[in-house]
Amino acid sequence: LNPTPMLNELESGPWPSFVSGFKELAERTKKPMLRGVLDQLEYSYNTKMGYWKGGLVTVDGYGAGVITRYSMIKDKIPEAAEFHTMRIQPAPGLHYNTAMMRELCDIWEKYGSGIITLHGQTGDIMLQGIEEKYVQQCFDELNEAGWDLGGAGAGMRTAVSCIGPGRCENACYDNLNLHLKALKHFVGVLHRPEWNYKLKFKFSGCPNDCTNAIMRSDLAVIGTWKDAIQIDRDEVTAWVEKKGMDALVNQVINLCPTRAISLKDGEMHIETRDCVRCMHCLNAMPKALSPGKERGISLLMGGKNTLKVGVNMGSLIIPFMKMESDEDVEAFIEQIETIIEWWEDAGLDHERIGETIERVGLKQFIEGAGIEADINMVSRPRDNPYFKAPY
Amino acid sequence: LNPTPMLNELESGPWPSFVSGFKELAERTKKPMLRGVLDQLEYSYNTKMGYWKGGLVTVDGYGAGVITRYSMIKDKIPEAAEFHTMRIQPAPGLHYNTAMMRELCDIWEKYGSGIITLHGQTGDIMLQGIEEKYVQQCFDELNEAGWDLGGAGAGMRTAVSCIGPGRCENACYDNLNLHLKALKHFVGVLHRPEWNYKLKFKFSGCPNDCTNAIMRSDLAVIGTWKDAIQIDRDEVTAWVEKKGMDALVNQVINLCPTRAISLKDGEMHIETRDCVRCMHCLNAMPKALSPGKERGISLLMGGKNTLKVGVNMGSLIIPFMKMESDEDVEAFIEQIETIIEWWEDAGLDHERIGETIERVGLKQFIEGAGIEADINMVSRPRDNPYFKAPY
Amino acid sequence: MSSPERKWKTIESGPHTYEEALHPVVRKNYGKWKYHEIPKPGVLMHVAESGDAIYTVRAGTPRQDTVDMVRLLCDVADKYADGHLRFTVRNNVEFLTPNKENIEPMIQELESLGFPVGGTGMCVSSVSHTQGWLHCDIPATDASGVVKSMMDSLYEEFKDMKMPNKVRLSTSCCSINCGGQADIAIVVKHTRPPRVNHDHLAMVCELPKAVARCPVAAIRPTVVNGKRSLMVDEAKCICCGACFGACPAMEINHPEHSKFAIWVGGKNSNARSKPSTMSIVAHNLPNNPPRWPEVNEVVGKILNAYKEGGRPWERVGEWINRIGWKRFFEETGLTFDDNMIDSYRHARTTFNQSAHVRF
Amino acid sequence: MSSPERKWKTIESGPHTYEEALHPVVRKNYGKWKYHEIPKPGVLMHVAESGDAIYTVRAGTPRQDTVDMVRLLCDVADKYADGHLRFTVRNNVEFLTPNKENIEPMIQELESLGFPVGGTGMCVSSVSHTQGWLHCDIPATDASGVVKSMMDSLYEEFKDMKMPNKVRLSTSCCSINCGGQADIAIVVKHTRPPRVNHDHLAMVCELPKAVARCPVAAIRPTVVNGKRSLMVDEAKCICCGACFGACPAMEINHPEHSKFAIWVGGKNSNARSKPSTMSIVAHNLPNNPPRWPEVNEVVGKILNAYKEGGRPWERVGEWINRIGWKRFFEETGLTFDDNMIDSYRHARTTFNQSAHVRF
Ligand code: SRM
Ligand code: SRM
Ligand code: SRM
Ligand code: SRM
Ligand code: SF4
Ligand code: SF4
Ligand code: SF4
Ligand code: SF4
Ligand code: SF4
Ligand code: SF4
Ligand code: SF4
Ligand code: SF4
Repeated sequence: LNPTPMLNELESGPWPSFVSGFKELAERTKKPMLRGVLDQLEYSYNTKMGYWKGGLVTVDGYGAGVITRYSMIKDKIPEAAEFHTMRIQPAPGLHYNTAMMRELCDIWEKYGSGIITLHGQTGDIMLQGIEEKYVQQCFDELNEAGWDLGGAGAGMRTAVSCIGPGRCENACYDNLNLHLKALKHFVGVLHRPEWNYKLKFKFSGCPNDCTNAIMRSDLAVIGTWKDAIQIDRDEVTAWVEKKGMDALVNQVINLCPTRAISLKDGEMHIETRDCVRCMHCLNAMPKALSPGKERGISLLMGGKNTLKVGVNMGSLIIPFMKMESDEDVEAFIEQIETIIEWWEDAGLDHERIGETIERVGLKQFIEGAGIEADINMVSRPRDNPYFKAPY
Repeated sequence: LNPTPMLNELESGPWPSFVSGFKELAERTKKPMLRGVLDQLEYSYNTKMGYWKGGLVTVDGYGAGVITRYSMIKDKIPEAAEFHTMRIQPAPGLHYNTAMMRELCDIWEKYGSGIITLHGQTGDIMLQGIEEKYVQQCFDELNEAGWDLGGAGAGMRTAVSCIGPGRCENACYDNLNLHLKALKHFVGVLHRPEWNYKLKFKFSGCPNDCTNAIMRSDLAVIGTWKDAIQIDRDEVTAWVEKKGMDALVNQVINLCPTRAISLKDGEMHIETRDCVRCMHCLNAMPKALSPGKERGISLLMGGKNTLKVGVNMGSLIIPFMKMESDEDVEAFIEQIETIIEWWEDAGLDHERIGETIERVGLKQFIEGAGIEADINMVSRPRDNPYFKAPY
Repeated sequence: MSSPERKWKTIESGPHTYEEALHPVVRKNYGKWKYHEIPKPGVLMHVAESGDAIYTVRAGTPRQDTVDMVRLLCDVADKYADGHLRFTVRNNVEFLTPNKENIEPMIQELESLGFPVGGTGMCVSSVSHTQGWLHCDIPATDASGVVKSMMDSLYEEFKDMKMPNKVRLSTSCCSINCGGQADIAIVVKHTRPPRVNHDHLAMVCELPKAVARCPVAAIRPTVVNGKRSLMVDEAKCICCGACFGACPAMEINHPEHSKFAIWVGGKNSNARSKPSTMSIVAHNLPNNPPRWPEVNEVVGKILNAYKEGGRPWERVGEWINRIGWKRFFEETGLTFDDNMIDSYRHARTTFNQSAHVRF
Repeated sequence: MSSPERKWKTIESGPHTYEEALHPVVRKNYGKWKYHEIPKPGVLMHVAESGDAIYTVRAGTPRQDTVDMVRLLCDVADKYADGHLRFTVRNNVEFLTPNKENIEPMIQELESLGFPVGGTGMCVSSVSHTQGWLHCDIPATDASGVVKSMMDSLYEEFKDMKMPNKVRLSTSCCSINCGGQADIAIVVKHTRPPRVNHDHLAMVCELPKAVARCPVAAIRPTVVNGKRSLMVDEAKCICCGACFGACPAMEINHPEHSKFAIWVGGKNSNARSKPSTMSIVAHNLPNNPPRWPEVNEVVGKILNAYKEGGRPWERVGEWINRIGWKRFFEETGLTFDDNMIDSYRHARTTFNQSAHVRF
């Protein structure tokens, strides 16, 4: 290994160091690419500029899933002339058994650098550092082991789910199942992008939104419920006995955003029609309170980050859909198909669906997607008279 | 009088009827114009259309203040062929003595229809119904009696003040005095409009904003204070004794927008640095609480109604200025001059100053007007990185 | 315009001075008030630091007054208020007197003259009033008639103080809305793009001004019968009426297609919540003179629900924010529809960017 | 690209299946969980309706892992977690076990391997991580180095639960912000318009795409040395960097002029307040590898003030909303300046349209 004084600074301190990891891997495997990458990174740290450029590499039949990186300084550092990434879709909920994991590592070490990111922000396992010539073989072996490439480009992207029913008492639908079904359904356009721009799903089991779906997915599928919060009175009493009345008032009642909770004869009372399913009281009293029994999902649309229009949080489009049976799943996928058809027509190149909705109008969008207007879609009715109604 | 069956419907019911008023006046004075106006109004009620068009009438040396109305159906109803309005500036606070008032009525009856609006939304006395040939004479007599025309067109407009120190315990500055001084200062451009568009002042003694300044004036001058709310402890106790602790909690403490009020050992406590001077607690307990002693004004800018950009509420531009001495008044007028100069440069034709600020940018505006940035100007810092700072 | 024999030389005095217009007790205690009470509807008591008290009696007027009416009010002022009177920003008249005994006779006299005493505290006060067919050059309806019809229905609410908080109404005869934001507002809503009257236009229009006035660039120059004129891209036009103010040939008013919309939740005071603009809650109501029963009915529904459900100090908009828009529509019996979803400049900021949902 | 001797026929399977990846106790109680507790930092206990309990031990990773590191984690999983492990959306690794006795030894082993146990409850969890100089084609800084530097400083906060509520951090190596909205975010802020590399552009750029990408129409076609190229209207340009993603010749990255900004108050959960975007509170911080002390210092100031002043359950943005932005700047020692006033599309909606004022 060449000296990397800058990077070495990142080996001190208590947090696990990626630099140490890379170095140890390089020492053991002696892969020149790893040395090259460390050298190029050191060079970036010194010059404060990046030196990768894109290109086009893919596997047979696919149009996306490999992020291509060629070095702009390969004359200086030839070992990392190519440093492509393979995006791999993990299981919903990011669950593994060690057999799967070890197999993945073995294939990856065989063909690639051995650097592995768990996980990319969109949810992919990112296998970072492979040369073009090994991509197909590596993919074939991975695919045979049950793995498939993730998304890139103007198509469906890899999705993320929270752990949901896999461990969480708040899960209002089986998000792992829906994730799997939906992504399998759209697998074609994930591999062969052909839309206006990317489209991301995220599946959160409840409005705590542990996948940050609202902010970073075009289609945020968030569990919710319609009926009253379930209250275990004994556990409420136990909670108050343990934490005190002050805590009940200051940390639960007072923090309900719509003041749906009040004290009636010293008992906590929740006015269901005032509750907006924010989750706070359930979070504060997990043993005593649980979501209602009539569970399902809300669909929020248009989440994305800063580019062009500024950050856009997803907007509530479908307040509620049941998500229990296979038919529910099918109805959901059909609805998404209709939405995408509309977007394919109405959208522009490189326009996220939230941008299209904003440009064209929410009313026009719901008409196009066959969704009924609902007051829950807006925080308030319009404050200007600037519309033409068809009367 | 001709039959007006539609209008007659507006003579029944308990609320005082303008139709009866007009008719009685017409019966007594026999002015044909009144008959004509009733007939034309009846005609409008039948056809559901208006029939006035504008024109240009003014008095010697002025370019505004008379709203000209010619009938579009004068062939049908010749008596109201002309029906101009003279806008007259009342005293700040809309105070009168009966001598002033009677004199005004007498002059008006001599030259005009005798219809008088108290008051127009902008604050004018509107003398409605005069022919062009009497306008100058009528004005001369009114002017001799101490009255002057109000604004119209692209210049300074007539202002409104709440009753302020004339009766109200909440008044934080002498708004009647500032109104008089400011409007006298800008009297030239009120009479001879030459700006991009209209500019309206409104002067409210406190944040209750009884003149609706924030919504309907480009320059909303609203009284406020900097130090702690004055508390008369005995009156607090008396209030609680009379209304009960529930009322204190539910109607005062709980309604403070920033939770600046709490109960400490059963006593009401106001955390001054959390108070945003909303007025609510003072309104609820007028005997016990009063504004602090360090009083002055906030300047909000850009209020206007619906046209083109949609409603725009005024925005806080100058959080605080003292307004006690003549120097304070002068400093204020100077600041307004600077602001107008900026607007004259930066604004477009028919662009209200709030529209200019929005188009050009609040930062650019405050730079131009020599006002320092203050976090109170915004509800939050920007959520996008889209700026170029001069570093 | 000025007649040659003019003798008076104009004094550009601006607003009338106010000193002489103030009641002597006001002058004495100017800026030194301590507190107020509302002893009964229509009556205020303000007490000064000096211990002086001044009583105010407030009464409604039609706003479109006459010299005769004003003289009657002056008579009352002379008799009971030491020759002083004032008007409120909502067109109510006020008489100030230090003499408590004057209150009841004054109330009786005002009422017998037809001026209802009230408009104080938690009442429905007089309506913000505009010009309408009586005087404006661009109205699609009347103002005074709408106001009169509404106040007839709300008479008792004006004279009483049984609302959760003040209720401010306004009305406007075109969507420019000179009447302004209010708790409940009745405003004309155009529903068709303007028809261009090409003959008229040729005579009266400064074309570039009219083009510039359109916020959505829907107006384009064209040539009709060899004359320069304008055309409207009807797909783009948002029926705002801005062009009509610039050019009377952009005829947007229509006896049938100019409708009414009802708006709620406007608030200008800073008390508690920040000031807020109004939201549309009903539209396509007919312009139905002389009594406009359809708009009155909607206003009634809203006021009833608010009176029933509002908590003390909650303005209409604050009540709605607490119970949520969903319940507002349920409790008033009005219907939310997709036209009420904002589509203008800042529409995105009104989207529900959360999973907060009410069922 | 495909080699001719390919034998495997691709199965477009999409996401990997999850059944076999779930711990047996999870499988048994799937969707039937009753409640959870956090017995200590880094440990969760979830109890199912069946009465079964499953314990989770959570540990931090560098995210930019290696096969060796992953194999180590697999060893731990085999030893203590019945051969199962998972990752959180914040790159922490989790081991689930029904055996309470496994917890302490597992913690010890993880810590001794260098993986800090923590990241639960009211802590500072791992940073949302992006690509940076390691892999991305448009970064102005590194990501992994910034994350490592920050987490070194926040190590104790990761392992503890002493914050008012969860604190989510993110970092991004260009202003596109793949890292996302967070309680506190460190994001590159370009400060100069892109320099057009005309030679490069001629070779690589789809010109209309780059032109279309600019949100403020600052890019115009031009001709340079006889070749079609682009030019930037520098007065209009808002340094957003969007064009650079479309065309690598729009060189916006700069070793000195690409700076850092610090953002606060992003929140994605719906708990209590609606989700909210972040606000800028510091900018013009140098891009200073390998340790970025200046950004670390600002983050520290914010966290200290929040830890001190936040009430239970208040996220960073909620804390600020309660105390007000004025006090936020006072208590963190940061300085509000006029660049922080919004000037983008919905700027007006951020103006303080009220007389509510804090002194
Ligand atoms: C790898 C990853 C960051 C990471 O280290 O985790 C990443 C990396 C890039 N992102 Fe991203 N984004 C990644 C998740 C995100 C996310 C978060 C998410 O998906 O949850 C966002 C915010 C949410 C969103 O979709 O807006 C995100 C918003 C963007 C954007 C801005 C899109 C916008 O409309 O605002 C771009 C620019 C673009 O697409 O043109 C972008 C573009 C890119 C590109 C392709 C840069 C470019 O335009 O050439 C980066 C490739 C880097 C590389 O070398 O691999 N990336 N990007 C993430 C994908 C890993 C994965 O597949 O799991
Ligand atoms: C008379 C009056 C209504 C009334 O009956 O009280 C009125 C009447 C007219 N207003 Fe107004 N406005 C009147 C107060 C207002 C107010 C309220 C205020 O000033 O407090 C507003 C809302 C606040 C504001 O300034 O935006 C108002 C907003 C408008 C607008 C919209 C401006 C905008 O930018 O949104 C216009 C249109 C324009 O100026 O082009 C307008 C235009 C008009 C015109 C001149 C119509 C036109 O463009 O030809 C009307 C003349 C009517 C007439 O025949 O006298 N009027 N107008 C009010 C003036 C009386 C007075 O001098 O006291
Ligand atoms: C006389 C008048 C000012 C004037 O110079 O003309 C006035 C006078 C007073 N107002 Fe007002 N307000 C007057 C118009 C307004 C307006 C503007 C309007 O009505 O168009 C507002 C803003 C309305 C809005 O937000 O849209 C207004 C918002 C208030 C408030 C805040 C109410 C709230 O909770 O939002 C108070 C506080 C209160 O009610 O105690 C207030 C309080 C008061 C007090 C109690 C102040 C005082 O201590 O003397 C006065 C007697 C109120 C009463 O009538 O009960 N005044 N007040 C106006 C009477 C109008 C009328 O005839 O009905
Ligand atoms: C494991 C994980 C989901 C996953 O599938 O990976 C998860 C798991 C849980 N989350 Fe979460 N959250 C996870 C990421 C998130 C995220 C997204 C993120 O961190 O980027 C959010 C949204 C953050 C935001 O708003 O920006 C999130 C917002 C919440 C909240 C709401 C917090 C709030 O008050 O705003 C709760 C409620 C609570 O804390 O009791 C919650 C509660 C929980 C509970 C208690 C749910 C349960 O009953 O099991 C889980 C343990 C929490 C803990 O660690 O203390 N989880 N949670 C994620 C762990 C991330 C990590 O390693 O640090
Ligand atoms: S989003 Fe809800 S269901 Fe999913 S892990 Fe978080 S709290 Fe549990
Ligand atoms: S879930 Fe949220 S809105 Fe509903 S009662 Fe609980 S705290 Fe209130
Ligand atoms: S604005 Fe304030 S000072 Fe003026 S009358 Fe209203 S309450 Fe009194
Ligand atoms: S004036 Fe308003 S913000 Fe200040 S303490 Fe009173 S209620 Fe609270
Ligand atoms: S609201 Fe419209 S029609 Fe009515 S007075 Fe104002 S400008 Fe004229
Ligand atoms: S009505 Fe408004 S939108 Fe339509 S053409 Fe006229 S100005 Fe343009
Ligand atoms: S934030 Fe920018 S530089 Fe960093 S990975 Fe995302 S696109 Fe690349
Ligand atoms: S940096 Fe942004 S604003 Fe500047 S030219 Fe490029 S795309 Fe346009």
